[in-house]
Amino acid sequence: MFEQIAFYFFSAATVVLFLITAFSKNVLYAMSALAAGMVMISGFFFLLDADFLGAVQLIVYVGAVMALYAFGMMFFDATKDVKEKNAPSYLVVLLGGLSALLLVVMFAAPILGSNIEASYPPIEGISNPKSVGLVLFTKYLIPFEVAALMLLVAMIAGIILAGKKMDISLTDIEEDIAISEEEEMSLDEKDGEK
Amino acid sequence: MDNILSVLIFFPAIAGLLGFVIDKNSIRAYGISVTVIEFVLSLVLWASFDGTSAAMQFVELVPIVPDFGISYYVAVDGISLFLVIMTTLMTLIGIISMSVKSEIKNMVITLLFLEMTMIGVFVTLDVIVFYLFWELSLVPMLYIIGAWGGPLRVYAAIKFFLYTFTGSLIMLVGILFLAFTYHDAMGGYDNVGVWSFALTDWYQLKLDVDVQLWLFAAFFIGFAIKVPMFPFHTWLPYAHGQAPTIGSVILAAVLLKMGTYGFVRFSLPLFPDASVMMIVPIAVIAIIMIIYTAMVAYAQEDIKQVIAYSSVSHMGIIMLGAFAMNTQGISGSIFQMLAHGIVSGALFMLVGMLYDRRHTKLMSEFGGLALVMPRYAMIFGIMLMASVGLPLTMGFVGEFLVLIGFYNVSPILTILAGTSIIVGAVYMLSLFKKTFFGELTNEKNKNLLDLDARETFSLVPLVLIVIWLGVYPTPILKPIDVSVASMLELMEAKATKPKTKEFIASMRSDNKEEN
Amino acid sequence: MIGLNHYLIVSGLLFSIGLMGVIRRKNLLMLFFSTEIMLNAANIAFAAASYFYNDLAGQMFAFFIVAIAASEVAVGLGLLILIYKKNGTLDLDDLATMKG
Amino acid sequence: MENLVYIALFAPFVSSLFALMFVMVPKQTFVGIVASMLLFISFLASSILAYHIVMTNEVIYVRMMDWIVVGNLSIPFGFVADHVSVTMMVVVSLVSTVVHIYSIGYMDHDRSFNRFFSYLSAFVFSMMVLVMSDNFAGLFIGWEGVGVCSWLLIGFWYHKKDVTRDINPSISPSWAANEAFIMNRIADLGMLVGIFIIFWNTGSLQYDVVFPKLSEIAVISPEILITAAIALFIGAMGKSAQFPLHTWLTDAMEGPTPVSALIHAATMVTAGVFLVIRANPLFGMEEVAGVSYFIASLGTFVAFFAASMALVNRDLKRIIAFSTLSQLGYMFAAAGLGAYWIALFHLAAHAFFKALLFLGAGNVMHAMHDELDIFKMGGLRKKMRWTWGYMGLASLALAGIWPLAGFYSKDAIIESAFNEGNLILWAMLVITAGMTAFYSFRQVFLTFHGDERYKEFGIHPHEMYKYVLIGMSPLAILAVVAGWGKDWFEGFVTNLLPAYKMSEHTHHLVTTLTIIVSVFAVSGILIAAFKYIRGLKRSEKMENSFIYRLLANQYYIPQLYAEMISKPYAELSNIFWKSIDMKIVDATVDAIANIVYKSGDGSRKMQSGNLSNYLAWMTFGAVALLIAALISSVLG
Amino acid sequence: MLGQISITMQELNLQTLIPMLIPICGGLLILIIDLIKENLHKSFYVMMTILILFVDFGSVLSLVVNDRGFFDVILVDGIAIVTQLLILVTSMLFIPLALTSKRFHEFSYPEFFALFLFMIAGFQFMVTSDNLILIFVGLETASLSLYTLIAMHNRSNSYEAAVKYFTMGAVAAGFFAMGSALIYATTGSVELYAIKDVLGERINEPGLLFVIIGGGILLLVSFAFKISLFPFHTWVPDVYEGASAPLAGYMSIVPKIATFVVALRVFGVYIDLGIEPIRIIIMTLAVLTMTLANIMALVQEDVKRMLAYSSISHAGFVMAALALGTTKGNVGIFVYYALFMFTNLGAFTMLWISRHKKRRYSLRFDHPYEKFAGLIKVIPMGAVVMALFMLSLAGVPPFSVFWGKLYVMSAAVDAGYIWLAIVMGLNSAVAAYYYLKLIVYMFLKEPNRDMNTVYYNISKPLMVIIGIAVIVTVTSVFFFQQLLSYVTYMIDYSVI
Repeated sequence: MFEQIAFYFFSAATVVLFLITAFSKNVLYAMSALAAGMVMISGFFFLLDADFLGAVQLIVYVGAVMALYAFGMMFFDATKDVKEKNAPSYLVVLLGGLSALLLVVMFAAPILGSNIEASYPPIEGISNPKSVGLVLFTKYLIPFEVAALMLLVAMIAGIILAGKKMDISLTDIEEDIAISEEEEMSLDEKDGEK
Repeated sequence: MDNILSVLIFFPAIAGLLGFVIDKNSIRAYGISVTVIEFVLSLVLWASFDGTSAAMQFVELVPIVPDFGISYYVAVDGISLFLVIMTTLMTLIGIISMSVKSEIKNMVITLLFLEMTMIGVFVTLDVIVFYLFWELSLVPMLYIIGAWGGPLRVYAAIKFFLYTFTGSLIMLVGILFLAFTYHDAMGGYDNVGVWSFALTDWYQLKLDVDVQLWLFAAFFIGFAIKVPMFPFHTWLPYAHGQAPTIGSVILAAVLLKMGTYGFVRFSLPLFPDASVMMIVPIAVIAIIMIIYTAMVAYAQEDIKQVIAYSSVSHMGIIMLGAFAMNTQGISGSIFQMLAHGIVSGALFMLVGMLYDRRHTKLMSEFGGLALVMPRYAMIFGIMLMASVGLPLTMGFVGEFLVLIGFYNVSPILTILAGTSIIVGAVYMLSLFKKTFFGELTNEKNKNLLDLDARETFSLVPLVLIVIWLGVYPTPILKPIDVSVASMLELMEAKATKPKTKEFIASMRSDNKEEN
Repeated sequence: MIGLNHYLIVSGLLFSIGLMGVIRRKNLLMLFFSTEIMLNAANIAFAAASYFYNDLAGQMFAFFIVAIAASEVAVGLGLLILIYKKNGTLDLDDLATMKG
Repeated sequence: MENLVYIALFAPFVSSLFALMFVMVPKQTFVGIVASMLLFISFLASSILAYHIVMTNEVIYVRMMDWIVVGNLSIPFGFVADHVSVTMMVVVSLVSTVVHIYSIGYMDHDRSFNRFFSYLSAFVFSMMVLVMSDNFAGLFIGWEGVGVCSWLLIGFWYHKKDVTRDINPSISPSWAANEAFIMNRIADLGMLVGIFIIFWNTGSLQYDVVFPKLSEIAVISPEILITAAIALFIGAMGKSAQFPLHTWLTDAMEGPTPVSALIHAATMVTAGVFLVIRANPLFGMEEVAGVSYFIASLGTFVAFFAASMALVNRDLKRIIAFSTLSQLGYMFAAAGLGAYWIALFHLAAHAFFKALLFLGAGNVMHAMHDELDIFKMGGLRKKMRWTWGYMGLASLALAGIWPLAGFYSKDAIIESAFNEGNLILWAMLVITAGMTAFYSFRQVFLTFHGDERYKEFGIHPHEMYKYVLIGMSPLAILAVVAGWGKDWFEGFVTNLLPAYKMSEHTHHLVTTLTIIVSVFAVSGILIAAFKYIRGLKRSEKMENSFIYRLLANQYYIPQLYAEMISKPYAELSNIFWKSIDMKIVDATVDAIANIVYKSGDGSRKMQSGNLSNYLAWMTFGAVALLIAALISSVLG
Repeated sequence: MLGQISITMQELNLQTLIPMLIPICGGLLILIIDLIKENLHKSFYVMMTILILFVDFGSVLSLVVNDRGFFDVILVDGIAIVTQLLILVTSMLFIPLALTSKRFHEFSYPEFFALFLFMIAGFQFMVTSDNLILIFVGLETASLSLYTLIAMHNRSNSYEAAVKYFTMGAVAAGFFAMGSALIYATTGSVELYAIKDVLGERINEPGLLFVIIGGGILLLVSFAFKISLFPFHTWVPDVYEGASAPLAGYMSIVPKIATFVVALRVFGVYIDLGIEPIRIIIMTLAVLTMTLANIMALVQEDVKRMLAYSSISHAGFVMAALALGTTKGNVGIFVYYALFMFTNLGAFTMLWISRHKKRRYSLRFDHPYEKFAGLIKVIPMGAVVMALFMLSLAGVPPFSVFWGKLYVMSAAVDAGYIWLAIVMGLNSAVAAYYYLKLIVYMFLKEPNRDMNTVYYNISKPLMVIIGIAVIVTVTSVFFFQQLLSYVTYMIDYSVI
């Protein structure tokens, strides 16, 4: 019973909040709704016995991602209403509605397999974070490390892209002064040939 | 000696590469020397060719992609031998007579590459390598038309390239399907069976009639555009109209022959049933080509366009002969390929020489040229007579054999096709009259120079050949005859429908009567 | 009883909402919000399936999706800053110099 | 003997090549002399051969080499000297020699003197090939060869420009040359078809193989023979200018007069008759009697038809051309009736007197500075006695006056028509004989007698060179005596050709018939004399009458051809080019290319540059794919 | 309670990881060197990168075929090896292009080379796994690096390009996640070999077909985006235009071939199970892609955009081979790309050589056709080389792409899809037009400038790269057999 109430509550809340995110004119509202929606989603995770995932969701999204977005927003001075020439609404409704319809039709199918053996069942009597850790650091160690690499890449990317060095573009400036020695020599050679 | 064909193919290409380092002023001499050597080599080939044997000779077989059955497989028989010689000859003559002034180095090198591809097409028995040369020949031609052509040259060049390219891609699908069929027939599916693109292997393949018809259609599109057959011919007037003289000469003399050669080499022996079933449609198209394009030629105002359309008309005769299914017709068709190659080549050269002098090709600009350019007029006249098929010129032998061959298939169609000798005379004589006869009215023509030594030197050999082979075609007809007879035998053996067998046999039995 | 389908349908709806946002938004920042929604929708599906199959692989996937989302935000924001510095706006309509 | 065959054949060829060497240089009289001598050598060789055959009755076969050998088709360069061909050889080489000699004088002032001899000798060579070949293909070589030489020679004065038909009915030499060539080609197609039929049914083209096999084929399928005969005769119609392919012959008079004499009177135009005679085993068969009858009828018709046009013509050469046409009709009538030897006899006799007539006309032209209108002549007898004599003699021969050549040969034809019991043909031929006499002498009288009308045009006529006149004498002699050897000739050629004997009935009436014909002929001459001997009296009324104008305009046939064939052909060609080739065939190709290109222009709009659009496309794609998945999963 | 987990090193088979570890370590090494000593010349980093890639190449070659490692996450089958080799060769050809005579922004960062190596590692992970998680993470690693590399070119076009690519990539990632979720929900597994087994059992359950196909479709959307199939291709021309020319050439090969491998693994499952709709849908997309991209390429005014469309079209070509589901088709994919790689990279390098800092011939484009007018008269060799590339791309024999086309078309014919082969043929014919257009400009138009404007950006390394590309393009006929037999051998040893 509790499960049902919680499910419907979280469903309604996420749908409404994300609708606000998608349709609000105010960036602040949109972002707040997004953050709130993320929290609600973590509710699903707790409901589904994925405690670790729920915690990660809260930390990463509400903590990190939202903080990043908030920074960005301040940078872009986007607290006021955004004037958007939004895409025509019929298109949105048509494509969005159709996709919703199709996905719902698809998901309404008897998807749950009856005799599917779990390849990595949680071990009885062990808390969720622990069993997650167990799988994560054995089977999924490689993806985990790759994810670390990915984050490193993202970090480097963020640093480079937002860095000062990007302000002056070496691509765009002509560089008659800045010819390297080697090239100077090759130029001399050419002159000599002439 | 065994590798003479490879030498023939690659000698011009290597010479072309080396040509890049040769000085601009020496390049023509270089080009002439190379083509002379090439021509002599082709004569050596002829000399060592056994004309009494129908077998493929000078065979070279080097697998290139054994997993996929592609190999470098070259050989000549009576059908291809003379096309090779004609190619080397016309390239040589073309280079001698060439009047291009700008970028002559590029021109010579391009021509040498073109020569390689043309010879490659005629001597290759591996279908993929054949296709390779076939497509590759478009590129130098594209450049020749596009770089040295008239005002519409780019349009003409692209039209030429795209049109033929499209057709041959459809042919490629046919080739692949045929290879697949062979693979299937040779043992099962997927990596079990043997792949082969060797024509001689394919000759052994018996195909269902339906399959034959489809494949025939695929090959037909590729070849028909090249020939060019009505209604795929409209690229030709543009290409000829815009191309420089040397381009037109090679195009008319050799490139068009690739299409008809393809029909004889591929369509007939590979798809005997389909070929026999298609005799009437093809003949009807051929007759349309003969009459319709002859009439279109008559309506032209530009000398070169007349000859361009006349090419289409003559190709109609060649097509008709190829589908006569007897030695007379097919041998005649091959002989006519040679004849048309030399005659139309010479005619294009002649027009080019006029164009060099006056920078116009419009008939209305001329008239009475025979007065100021008698030698020119005489050679033009001889070539014209060869073109309209006067006995004792090369043109007659082919045309006569084609018609006599096809008569056994259908008298009515032959009579219709025979109007070629009338309509051909109409446009050619009218061209001759408008250009050479009448009063010399145009002031600009009064001081035209007659042929100079170089021009004469390039034309006289052609005149001699036209007459020599008109009087004594046996040295050429004999090997052709032998090869064609064996090809017909193969077709009869291969045909799946009894009706086809009967038909080919009936065509052939007429031949046997006296032999 | 709430079954897998319930969760999946919610997930599907959220995904569609994200998709609508993606189509609709012209402001890049807000567009990025919508892509986050789409990723999160998938997370719900993974978590639900994981729960009903009693299998941890789904949670793993969701976990990695979270990581991916976070990385994307970092790179995305970097790009936004570049654009903003250059154009002074985040409107997509002003970001259409290359076309045709 | 074989060498003689080669000499007879190749002497003209050598002559042609010899003259060709000098084609680029100004006139060299010795070219003409050498050519004439070579021709004379050919004549001598022919004569010796003829003598040999007369003496030994032995046919000489010569096989020089193979020409075309493909499959079972084997065509050699083979030549035969038999009774028929040797007759032709003698006639051809003799007339040629005379014409060559004549041309030295006639072409005296022409700057293309050397070229002329080259062409003329080439013609003789072709003609020799034609008559000497031992197979149909060889005959066709000659057949086309003479066609080309005729084209070259008609158009010899190619530099004259085109004028309208009112000024010159032939428009221009080059026009006339093309007309002749093309018309001949139409007929040649028929000839080719005939050759094809013969080949595929007998397996050979050699006369001596083909003819014996004909009877076998007749058993199986007579239609084949009929078709072959028709096809061959179509070929003959072209060369011999039979209706409806006759218009080129009169236009061919644009060529130099020696050409008209040699080609368009004595030799080439008779090739058609020769073909029918050669192929007599075919034409003489029971099964193809219908065709032969048609030939006879057509011949008779043409004889009359051409004669009628000659009645009113004012052009010296055209009158003779029409008369040639008419006489060819006679020959065909004879051949069609089965009297092949008579046809051949008339052919030979006609060659002599007609060539003489033309050469005489050439003298007149030479004297009159190329003026041809007989209305502008008159009284030339005083200035040109020799020519008058020659032409008068030839005209008498033509008119069939005893004892000249024409009397014997023509009379025999008319008799054979009677003999076949076909009185209509007979009557027409008799009437035509009268008409022939009339127009021949109308011409003679208008040219040589009466008032000297030329004076008002400021022309000072003079007689031809002596050597030319002497050179013409053999023809004159033959025009007189050729008929006397009729019986001997019959005996000679019927060794090869089927004998034609008159029935008893005809035999009885032969004297009567001869008298009837002669009466017609003489009265024709008398009427002409009555009307014209004192001078030209023109009658406006008559000249404006419908019949006169119809005849003067050649029954409007050239105009008809121009309107019904040439113009529509040209217009149709233009339509084919501009409307079909350019606007339909080519435009379709370009349209396909354009559609592809345009659709590229259209579809690049999806590439708006706006990311929002791209995302919409992406969503659209996803939705569309999902719909496709839904549909396919419902279906499948 | 949890017992001891004992895992032997043998079991882990760490060898399989080495090819990925090498570029990662190399990237880190570069970062460290940068920390220690700044302002090293880019040539140093270029050579370092090449060396690292070379070592990597060797390590890939020493892999055992059909090996699994690390809890079966890593899958080293023939496909993985072939693809890694292709990726590494392309990368080695790409990286010297940084040594231009003019300075460009991205190459001034040592991080550029680090990111580049990380990207390669990401791609390698993508192709050496049949675990959807690792595929996804590898894909994102590579993609994020790539976005950055594009943006680092540092001009407004490249930002625009990066943003477009990034945004659409993010949406595509959403589709990938959702598709994987769907498949996971259906099968309870994220590993393809297991997925295949379960799907095989469940395929006939009522009402489930749409879900199974639908999951595939959602994945297809994300692959289609990467491979640039219609209508998910829209980013390609813009991104290629915005990116530097060599990177555009690189993008037309490496990300695509990596994604092809993933698609091959995923749809191999579907096609093996006989789910025909997926095959039809892929084929339709492939046909639409090659056709529409072709006709859009016809009307381009810029050579680079034209090449972008052309590479879309080529991708459609290869996708069609994938849909065939036969060994020959699969071999065709790799053979095609192996041959296409050199030519296409060569063509883009030619653009790179002629790249100016300022647009001289058009306000809008860097490489308008006019720029190449009359090249034959200015630099004949340059024109001939470019023409060779164009002819090769057009499929004119005997140049490299022809053999790929031939093989793919043959595969289509063998599989009974003759119509497909004809469509391919016709498309090649249409494509010939726009390749010819450039040839026409180079050879048949009058030149309008001096030599420097074309050889602006040349350097010896670039010429070497061009030389290699030309040699491979021209001599492909001689090694086609080796390539074919190697690839066939490898594919035969693969799972699908």
